[in-house]
Amino acid sequence: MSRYFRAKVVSNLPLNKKSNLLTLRPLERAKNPEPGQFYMIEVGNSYDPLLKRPFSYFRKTSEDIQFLYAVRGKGTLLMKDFMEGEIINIIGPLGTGYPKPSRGYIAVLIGGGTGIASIFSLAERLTKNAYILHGAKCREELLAVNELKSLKGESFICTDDGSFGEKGTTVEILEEILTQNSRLKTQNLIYACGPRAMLEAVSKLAADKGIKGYFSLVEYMACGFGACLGCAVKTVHGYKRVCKEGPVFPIEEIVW
Amino acid sequence: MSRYFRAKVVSNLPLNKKSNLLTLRPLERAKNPEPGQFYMIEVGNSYDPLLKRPFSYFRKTSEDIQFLYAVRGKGTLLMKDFMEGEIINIIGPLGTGYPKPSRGYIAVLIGGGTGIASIFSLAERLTKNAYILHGAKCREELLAVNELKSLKGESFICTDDGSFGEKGTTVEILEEILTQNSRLKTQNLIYACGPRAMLEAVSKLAADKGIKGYFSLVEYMACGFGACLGCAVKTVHGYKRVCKEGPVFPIEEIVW
Amino acid sequence: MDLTVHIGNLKLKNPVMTASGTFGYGEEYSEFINLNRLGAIVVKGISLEPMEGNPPPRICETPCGMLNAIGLQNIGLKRFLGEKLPYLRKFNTKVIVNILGNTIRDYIRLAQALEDERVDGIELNVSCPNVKKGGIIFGTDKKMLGRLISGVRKSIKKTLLITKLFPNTSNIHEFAKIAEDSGSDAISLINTIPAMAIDIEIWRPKLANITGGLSGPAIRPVAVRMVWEASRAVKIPVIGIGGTMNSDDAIEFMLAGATAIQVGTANFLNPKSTVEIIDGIEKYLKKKGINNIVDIIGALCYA
Amino acid sequence: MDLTVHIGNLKLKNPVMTASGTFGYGEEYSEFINLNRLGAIVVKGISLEPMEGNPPPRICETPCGMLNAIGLQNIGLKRFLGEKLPYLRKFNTKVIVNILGNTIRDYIRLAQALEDERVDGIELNVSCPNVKKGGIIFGTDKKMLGRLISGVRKSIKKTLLITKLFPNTSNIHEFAKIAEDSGSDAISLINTIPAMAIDIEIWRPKLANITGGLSGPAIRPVAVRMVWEASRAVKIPVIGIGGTMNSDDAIEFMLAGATAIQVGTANFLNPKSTVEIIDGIEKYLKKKGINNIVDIIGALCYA
Ligand SMILES: Cc1cc2nc3c(=O)[nH]c(=O)nc-3n(C[C@H](O)[C@H](O)[C@H](O)COP(=O)(O)OP(=O)(O)OC[C@H]3O[C@@H](n4cnc5c(N)ncnc54)[C@H](O)[C@@H]3O)c2cc1C
Ligand SMILES: Cc1cc2nc3c(=O)[nH]c(=O)nc-3n(C[C@H](O)[C@H](O)[C@H](O)COP(=O)(O)OP(=O)(O)OC[C@H]3O[C@@H](n4cnc5c(N)ncnc54)[C@H](O)[C@@H]3O)c2cc1C
Ligand SMILES: Cc1cc2nc3c(=O)[nH]c(=O)nc-3n(C[C@H](O)[C@H](O)[C@H](O)COP(=O)(O)O)c2cc1C
Ligand SMILES: Cc1cc2nc3c(=O)[nH]c(=O)nc-3n(C[C@H](O)[C@H](O)[C@H](O)COP(=O)(O)O)c2cc1C
Ligand code: FES
Ligand code: FES
Repeated sequence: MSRYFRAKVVSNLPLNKKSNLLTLRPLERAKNPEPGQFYMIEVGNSYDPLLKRPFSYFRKTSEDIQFLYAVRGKGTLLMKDFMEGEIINIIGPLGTGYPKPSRGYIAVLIGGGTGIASIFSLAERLTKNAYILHGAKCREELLAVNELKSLKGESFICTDDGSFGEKGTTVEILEEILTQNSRLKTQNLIYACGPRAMLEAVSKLAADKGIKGYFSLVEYMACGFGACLGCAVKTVHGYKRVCKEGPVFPIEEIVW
Repeated sequence: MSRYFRAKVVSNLPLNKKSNLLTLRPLERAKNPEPGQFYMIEVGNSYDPLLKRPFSYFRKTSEDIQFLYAVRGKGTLLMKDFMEGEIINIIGPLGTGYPKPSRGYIAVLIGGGTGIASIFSLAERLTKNAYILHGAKCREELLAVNELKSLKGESFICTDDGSFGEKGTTVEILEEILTQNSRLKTQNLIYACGPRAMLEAVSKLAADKGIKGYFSLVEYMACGFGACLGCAVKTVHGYKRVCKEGPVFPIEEIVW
Repeated sequence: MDLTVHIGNLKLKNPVMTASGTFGYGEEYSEFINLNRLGAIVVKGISLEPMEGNPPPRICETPCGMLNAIGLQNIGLKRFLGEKLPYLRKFNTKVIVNILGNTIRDYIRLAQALEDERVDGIELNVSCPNVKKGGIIFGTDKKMLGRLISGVRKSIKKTLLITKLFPNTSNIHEFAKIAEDSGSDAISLINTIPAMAIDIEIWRPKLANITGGLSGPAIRPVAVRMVWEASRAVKIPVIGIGGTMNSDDAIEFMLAGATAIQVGTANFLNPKSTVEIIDGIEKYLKKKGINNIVDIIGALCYA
Repeated sequence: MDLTVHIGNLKLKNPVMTASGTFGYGEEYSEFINLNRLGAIVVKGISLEPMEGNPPPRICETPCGMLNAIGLQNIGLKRFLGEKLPYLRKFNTKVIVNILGNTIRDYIRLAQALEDERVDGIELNVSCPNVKKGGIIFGTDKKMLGRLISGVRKSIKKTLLITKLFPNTSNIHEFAKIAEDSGSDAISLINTIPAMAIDIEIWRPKLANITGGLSGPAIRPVAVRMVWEASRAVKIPVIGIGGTMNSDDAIEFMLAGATAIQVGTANFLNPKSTVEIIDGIEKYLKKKGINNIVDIIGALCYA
């Protein structure tokens, strides 16, 4: 069961102007991913672009692996052209995912933008005592809204411009939640993935309130499996590889 | 009416295991090509492959330009993936095509393999006194057999292994034709495009019999419109550009 | 919006020039673009006598690049002046002539003849990797380079003198400094990188000349680094060359320290590249709210 | 079919090695391929003391290539010997250790310690472009390079000594010759080419280190040319490195004169690259009816 395998594109559906839902079916036996893990996806068959691109898995069904991706640069632009039936090479599952919350903890999950992909994989596993926050700039950039509704935990959706859900940022909602169940605040456990600005704000809030948690970080990657040392991020224990020790790190260990 | 224009893929149909018929519709007003001219076709939208690839036009219909191409390397492999509706950049018509035979001359046209594309554009214009020879290794590699039948001139088809048409090479048929109408042999005029070995053999035959004619040559090209000097071939008048002074050269001027 | 840049005494209406050897003598592109729009046209390298160039094959493709060994084929000074320069003169675009010789005397004679004809600038090709006798020794030998440049400098009065540098060195800043100290008004870099490809079916080099020069997007990161290093070493303007395919690439070179850029291989893929780059730069500046292009030259921020 | 090649006193079961810094300490690939199949494993550059490396971002992509400025992050000699070497020893594959130091003494201490542990070979990294204090001056200064190599040579007995050369020079054959004359058993080339990329949105270098080393298919034509030049200048074996993605590329290097090749960046795209290259070479030789791989080394035909 190799983590380097071929997969067939089952579908590649646009969710909004910028993002697609990609469903891949492994053609070989593949390992099951844990929440927060990711895959390196081949975006084309020339050497330009050269490297595979990292994507958190969004959902694992019995046969397929699903990804939510936004078009950002030339690699993701090529991914938009993936056609049903096309066969691509992928590597995964990779990295160290989210540790499960211990008993009694209330998990607060925050997915900013495409960060929801990584968060969703965890959200699906949590049966209770979970809040799931998803935010985006505007209605058109929200993702997986219906899927979020189907979760067991309580989900909150917000947009910067108020065009859907609450008007405001996930950080504002987080603050509210923490205030509401303030007696238990140190029993909250934050899980977040999203833009750097969001993570920094959440990190400050967490530090202020003495709440622990985990962030999934992004960094440019060449290999994705620990060999190139290209994806280093600074932690209190020195440089760590986002692709191996991460992408999930305890909030308090991250050096911004 | 720029020779650099966008065109839409109307169809891209496999003719046999190795070759396709590509039909492009210019999206801007485009010049009409002359027999023997060619186009530079963009094969992909990354920089690998980098350069456009040269292809003789096979047929010009009122709206479309058609090409016959064989898959040889990575550029033509990408061309096989051209999908209906796709838009690509092309440059052309380029180069100097075949001069028309003067009155009284019997044109003998020879297209070896995909060389038939270039030859066909001339064959279509000739109404009488023309022989058209097309050869390939085997039945599966013959091209445009039906289209050849519809021509006004007399056409001969041969395969090295005899799996279709006459068994033998175009050069052998050429010899027969020249022997049959030997009285007029200096009034024969040869036009040929095909593999180098074929052209060298035809060239020898033509020299022996004192027959004039024209070859369409191939050379690697970067620009196709005379700017890079990359496509030089040796002629008795020094290096000439295949893309500008050629691809068609008088047989006797070519230095092998 | 002001796209004007100055290279020595030349005022260019925009920083987009053509790279020698990739734009013929300009004519080949006149059906595709309005030549008046270019900052400058740098023509194919000219020698005193016509050169017939290398045998074919002269080019081949490599990943994101191409090799060429044209062998400096050119029509020679006389025919250039008689047949090509008059045509170029018709346009409101600066004409810079890339020259090459075997000796300092050759370069001087070329430069003087071109100054007499009032071309706008001379680019010394001391760096072409394709001919053994050619400029190459000047390009890799610091002393010779200094002597060549000062020789040419003294022999001409006011014509802009650009030295085009050879990329194959570990200390490009030293060569840049020598060019400056010897009287060059500007430097341009990089020329192609010596390279080679082999056809593994027939066990032969893909180029008849065995080696050739690598150009195209593949070399851009090397070129940007060299432009950055060179521009920090000298006060004269630096012209960035190497794999510029679009306006983003042009801007990258300018942020690294280039005052102007030359477009080479891109012209082959898309003969309209130069004007599309000019348009793209304008759009970028507008988006960024910058009125004067000189504000981005060397504007790279650190840490 | 015989794929065996000899590098100095080492007999490799095939010519496919891994390039330092792209294969970790081997372990990272053990789940993807059978490490026993490799000709040799060259591990990430080791220094006497652990190095923490450069701040991020450390890599970025360029056309058909990538830049890296890892900054020679490594766990240091002691932990390498304690934690990594025992693992590698379990395989029937030669282990070559890439080493780097600030002084000749550093290199000698590393080499001696590694010889004591009976590693199969030592590759001198005199050419890493990413750290100021590191080996770079050895790589571009002929005298220093000679002194370094003879110093190390004298300090070890029989361990294979490979010198890895710096590509940024106009005379690679001279560096190759110095390596040979100073007692190197083989040379390997090329290391990455110093390069740079800029994010034009934020006007900052894409790498925190500003410059980095270019690797990948983009550089292959440059590497093949240098291997060809170097292999004609020396009698010791040359190991070809740079943009080998598949067996065709490996064969290209060997035809140019390489006795073995190293696979670098390709491992990141496809962790099975090395074994697929071995299989591909075998297939190629079969198709060509060649029984012994040494028959293709330097077999390039001219004219
Ligand atoms: C562990 C991990 C999980 C990820 N999961 C997802 C996901 O589920 N959905 C999703 O849409 N995106 C995800 N990303 C980000 C995704 O990898 C990048 O958007 C993608 O690589 C961009 O490729 P490109 O070629 O389109 O962009 P490029 O042309 O390479 O660059 C365009 C822009 O994208 C950003 N970018 C490029 N590469 C990366 C990278 N490796 N990490 C972060 N940003 C990058 C840069 O800001 C750059 O300016 C994840 C990244 C990591 C590291
Ligand atoms: C004026 C002209 C007209 C042509 N017309 C046709 C045509 O109508 N139909 C057709 O199928 N082909 C035609 N060709 C050949 C066609 O251009 C090449 O087959 C094509 O460029 C190969 O591209 P590739 O990327 O697939 O091959 P590459 O990967 O570049 O190379 C694969 C092989 O193709 C051959 N090749 C590559 N480029 C050229 C080239 N420019 N000229 C000749 N051989 C080349 C080489 O032998 C090489 O080994 C023509 C060539 C020229 C110069
Ligand atoms: C086909 C070709 C011919 C060239 N001829 C010359 C020349 O005559 N003189 C010169 O100085 N540079 C010449 N060059 C180098 C280019 O001017 C330029 O420096 C190089 O191609 C890098 O830029 P690019 O990557 O944009 O092409 C030539 C390049 C190519 C591709
Ligand atoms: C991420 C990375 C790290 C590298 N680290 C080292 C190193 O520690 N020592 C060394 O000698 N070369 C190092 N190299 C250079 C490679 O060994 C090789 O020479 C270069 O990448 C060219 O080969 P390629 O194009 O196949 O990658 C490194 C290259 C990369 C891409
Ligand atoms: S991406 Fe290579 S080590 Fe993390
Ligand atoms: S292909 Fe450029 S001159 Fe002919």
